[in-house]
Amino acid sequence: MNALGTLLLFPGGLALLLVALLAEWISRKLLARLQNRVGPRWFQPLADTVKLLAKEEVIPEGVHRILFEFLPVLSLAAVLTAALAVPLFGVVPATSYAGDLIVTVYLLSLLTLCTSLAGLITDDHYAALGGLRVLSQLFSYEAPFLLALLGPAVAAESWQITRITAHAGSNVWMLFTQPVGFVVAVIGLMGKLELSPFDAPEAHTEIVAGSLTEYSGRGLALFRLSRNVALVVGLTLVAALYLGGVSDPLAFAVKTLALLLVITTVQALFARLRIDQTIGLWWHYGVLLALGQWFLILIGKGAA
Amino acid sequence: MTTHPDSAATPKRFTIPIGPQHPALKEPGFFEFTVEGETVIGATLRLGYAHRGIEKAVVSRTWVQNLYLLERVCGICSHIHSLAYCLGVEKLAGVTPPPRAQAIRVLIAELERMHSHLLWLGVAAHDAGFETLFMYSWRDRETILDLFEQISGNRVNHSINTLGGVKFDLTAEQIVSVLKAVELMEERARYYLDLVRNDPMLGQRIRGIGTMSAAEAHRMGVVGPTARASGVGRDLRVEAPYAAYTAIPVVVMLETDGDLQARFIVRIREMFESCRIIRVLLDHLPEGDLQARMPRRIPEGETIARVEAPRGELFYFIKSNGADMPERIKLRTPTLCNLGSVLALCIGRQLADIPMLLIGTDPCFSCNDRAVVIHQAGNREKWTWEQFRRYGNEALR
Amino acid sequence: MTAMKIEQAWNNALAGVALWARTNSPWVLHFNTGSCNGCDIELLAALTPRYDVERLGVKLQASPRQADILICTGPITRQARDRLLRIYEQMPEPRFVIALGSCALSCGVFHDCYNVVGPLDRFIPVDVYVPGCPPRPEAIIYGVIELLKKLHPVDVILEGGSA
Amino acid sequence: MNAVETALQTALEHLAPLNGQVTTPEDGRRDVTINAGDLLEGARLLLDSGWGYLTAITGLDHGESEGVLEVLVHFCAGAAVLTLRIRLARAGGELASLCVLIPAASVFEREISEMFGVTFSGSPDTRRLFLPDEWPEGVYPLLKESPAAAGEA
Repeated sequence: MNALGTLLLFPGGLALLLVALLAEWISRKLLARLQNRVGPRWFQPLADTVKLLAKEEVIPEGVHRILFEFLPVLSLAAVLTAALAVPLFGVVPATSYAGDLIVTVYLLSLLTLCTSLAGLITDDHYAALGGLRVLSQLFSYEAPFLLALLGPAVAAESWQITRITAHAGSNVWMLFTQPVGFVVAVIGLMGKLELSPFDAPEAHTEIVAGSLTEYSGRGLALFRLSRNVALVVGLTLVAALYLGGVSDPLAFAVKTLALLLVITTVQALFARLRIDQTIGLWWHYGVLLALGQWFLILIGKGAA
Repeated sequence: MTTHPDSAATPKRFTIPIGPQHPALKEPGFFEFTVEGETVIGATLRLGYAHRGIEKAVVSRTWVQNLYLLERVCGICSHIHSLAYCLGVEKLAGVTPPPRAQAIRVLIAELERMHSHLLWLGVAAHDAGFETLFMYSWRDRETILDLFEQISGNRVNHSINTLGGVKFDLTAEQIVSVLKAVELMEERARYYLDLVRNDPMLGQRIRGIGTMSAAEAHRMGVVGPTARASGVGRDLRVEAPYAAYTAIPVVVMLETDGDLQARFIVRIREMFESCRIIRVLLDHLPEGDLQARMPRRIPEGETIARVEAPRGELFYFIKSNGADMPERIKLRTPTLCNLGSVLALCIGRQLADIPMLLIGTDPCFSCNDRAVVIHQAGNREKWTWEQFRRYGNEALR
Repeated sequence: MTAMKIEQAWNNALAGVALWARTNSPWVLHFNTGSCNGCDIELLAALTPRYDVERLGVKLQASPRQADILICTGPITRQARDRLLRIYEQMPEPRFVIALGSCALSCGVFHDCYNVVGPLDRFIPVDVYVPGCPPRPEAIIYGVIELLKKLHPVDVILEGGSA
Repeated sequence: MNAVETALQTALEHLAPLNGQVTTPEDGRRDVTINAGDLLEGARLLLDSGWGYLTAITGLDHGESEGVLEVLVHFCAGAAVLTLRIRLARAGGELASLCVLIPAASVFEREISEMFGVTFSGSPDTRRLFLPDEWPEGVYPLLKESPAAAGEA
């Protein structure tokens, strides 16, 4: 598989984008069904994206033009490169090097940084407030989410995703040995993707459309695409680490779908938390749980 | 969502503009506070976005034409507006509508109260970000809209009332479908009551917010469920019964802790009460015709009609000079009264309490997040809602 | 010659895809210019489970930047007029306007009130008029579909009126 | 209905010192016509004794012929409605604001001042409540002679 093929076609670019759109459709459809509604048609996310690409892009004056146009591209690029180290579709990941787990998680955070920066550079005060909220939420869930992902890494004694998945595949699922870590990881993923209990940064009724208020046309399409890709990458990462590795496409499909159903159901169940409540929730409980989980692993490691 | 122009004339201003539209709020508007150090010394309201000048238009229409105009003051409680108007004009003309008409009027009023409470429950949940509850409550509300359509042919603005009685009769199978719908409503209301009381996430957003004590509520003249949630038992169906309420005793639903959660609970418990009233009403629905004869020209005189709208006491003052057009109709909607008094409640309170109080009344205040705080000393600070809320939190902790 | 023809065919294909996308994901922004809330609650009812416009791709957006269709309810009051124009300007091309309810069409019952300054089409070009006081959710959905049909080039419509 | 009558009696006793002229437009209602200066005093008498609450303030224009503008301040306690009627000149009417006693009254007063041109002295906020910002000064829509249609103003 030559490098360009993996990068552009199969596990990398096009396939991932299509799966990302499919993931958005599945979550929107399930959310609608849970709310007793019919929900969108299967090609809805594709139609949304193409329509946005075909729309006029309005650039408000007084905004740094190059940065305004570059941020969506940067966020999509960051997320696509994060996908390289992750075992998508059960195939061996394109690149695998020591410490790629840390790089992947921080590339996903680059997306959040771009979103908040997008909010801050536009002079619209709702966007500025949305950017502020995205940042304050980033600092709250980042630490526990990283700790929860590093739990299995410590168990497998390596930072390399392939080695962790190999270890996870061989013995009992991390879900059972580190249940607390799994819960923190799933909730951290919801925090990262700003899904329902944590969607204060884009609360329609409070701050118009959060940091993406001023974006239209291409920029908005790229931001939405990068968020969908982050969803797929995040799901695969958590599935690979906690649900006993992702060895073949069938296992990949089943496990990520299961996780997606869990996340969407939680999304439909809860009201939105105020931004200070989300921060409080993370710093009071999230960090303690993650540290407690780490402590248990270290003792376990020490004893073994 | 524009800023209110800060003219130099009144430097002391702190403007929170709220969104252009909110179904529960009759008129979108601005809230302006004057601040002295930490305590609020002045709080005012600026409406006008939906002001159409109805009180002037009323004067150039005949008594019957006004019926259609006054039904469209507010799309959610159109029946109660036309009911208040009809009661006033009938009192002026000295005509009493037949008992069957009065019973049907109360039936539609109670159905409208339920549909309005379900609507408010959905919109409040939508503001708190709880989409599923918004979808569920509005889906249940459709059963009541079906009833309206069955009885009067129109889901909203179902103009049942006419001067001297009602236009549509209640057939036997309509009564059966009303009773069936009431069963469903009671079961759904039980579900929502349990949800509002015990849901942890929703509780985070509504428990202990915007608390108003009974004394404050009474002094401020707050009306409707907002007052009843603070223990002030002000309900016109009990104090000044009109139409068929004289025959049916209404139990006033009271809560005492006066916070946002209490307002949710009061409104949902009032749905149980409405169901009970409808059942009692339909058990012995009086026979007889539907309309009494009304003179074209209403004799000279003035009257006050007060009815219990879903949001509180609706006040109509009607004056006629014997012509076939009214000389003056003044209407004061409950939301105006509630808004005025809750704002007045902010005076003397700490600046940090305002977000809790404003969100407590639950119209869509947090729609816009910009605030300009101008202190007494005249220096101007531009605060975002977030800084303001964080300021509020630190002060409260 | 052929380069020109290929380029022309390519443009047609692109336009076709854009048209397909535009008809399948019409995002809506709702603005109340002084309405009595009757039309607003019927529009919101169209979002809820019984009518659910999301199956047509309609999504209620909060920011004018992200909306294709502006649905206005209510007679234009003086205070709401300049905000209406500003919101209309903020919307990117291609944008459409639906006047909802008889108030937006002709000021309805409030036609001679002093604070009402006229129907919607006096201020912004209107594509579809949905009459009714208030129009039923089915009527609102029918209005949106009529607007989407209007997007197609004329020859499609002339074929004996597509379904 | 005697509960209503007793309530109205007690209210009239409270207002006795103002010796306003009492009329009964309909059962369950009493009107006390007082002069402009006594409004604040009358409201204080009622509220200090805990009689009901202020429910609305109505403006009533009797037309150019009579040259009288009447302001009705309605207090309610249960089914009983007591109205303080004040007759003012059509132009430049002056009243003491009730906001000292009832802060919530500012909303009612602002409506009367912008619709009828009555100035409430001592009111914390005299800016417009309903009329748009660009509405010309001095034009009071609810007066009889001002035009109904939107064209002129």
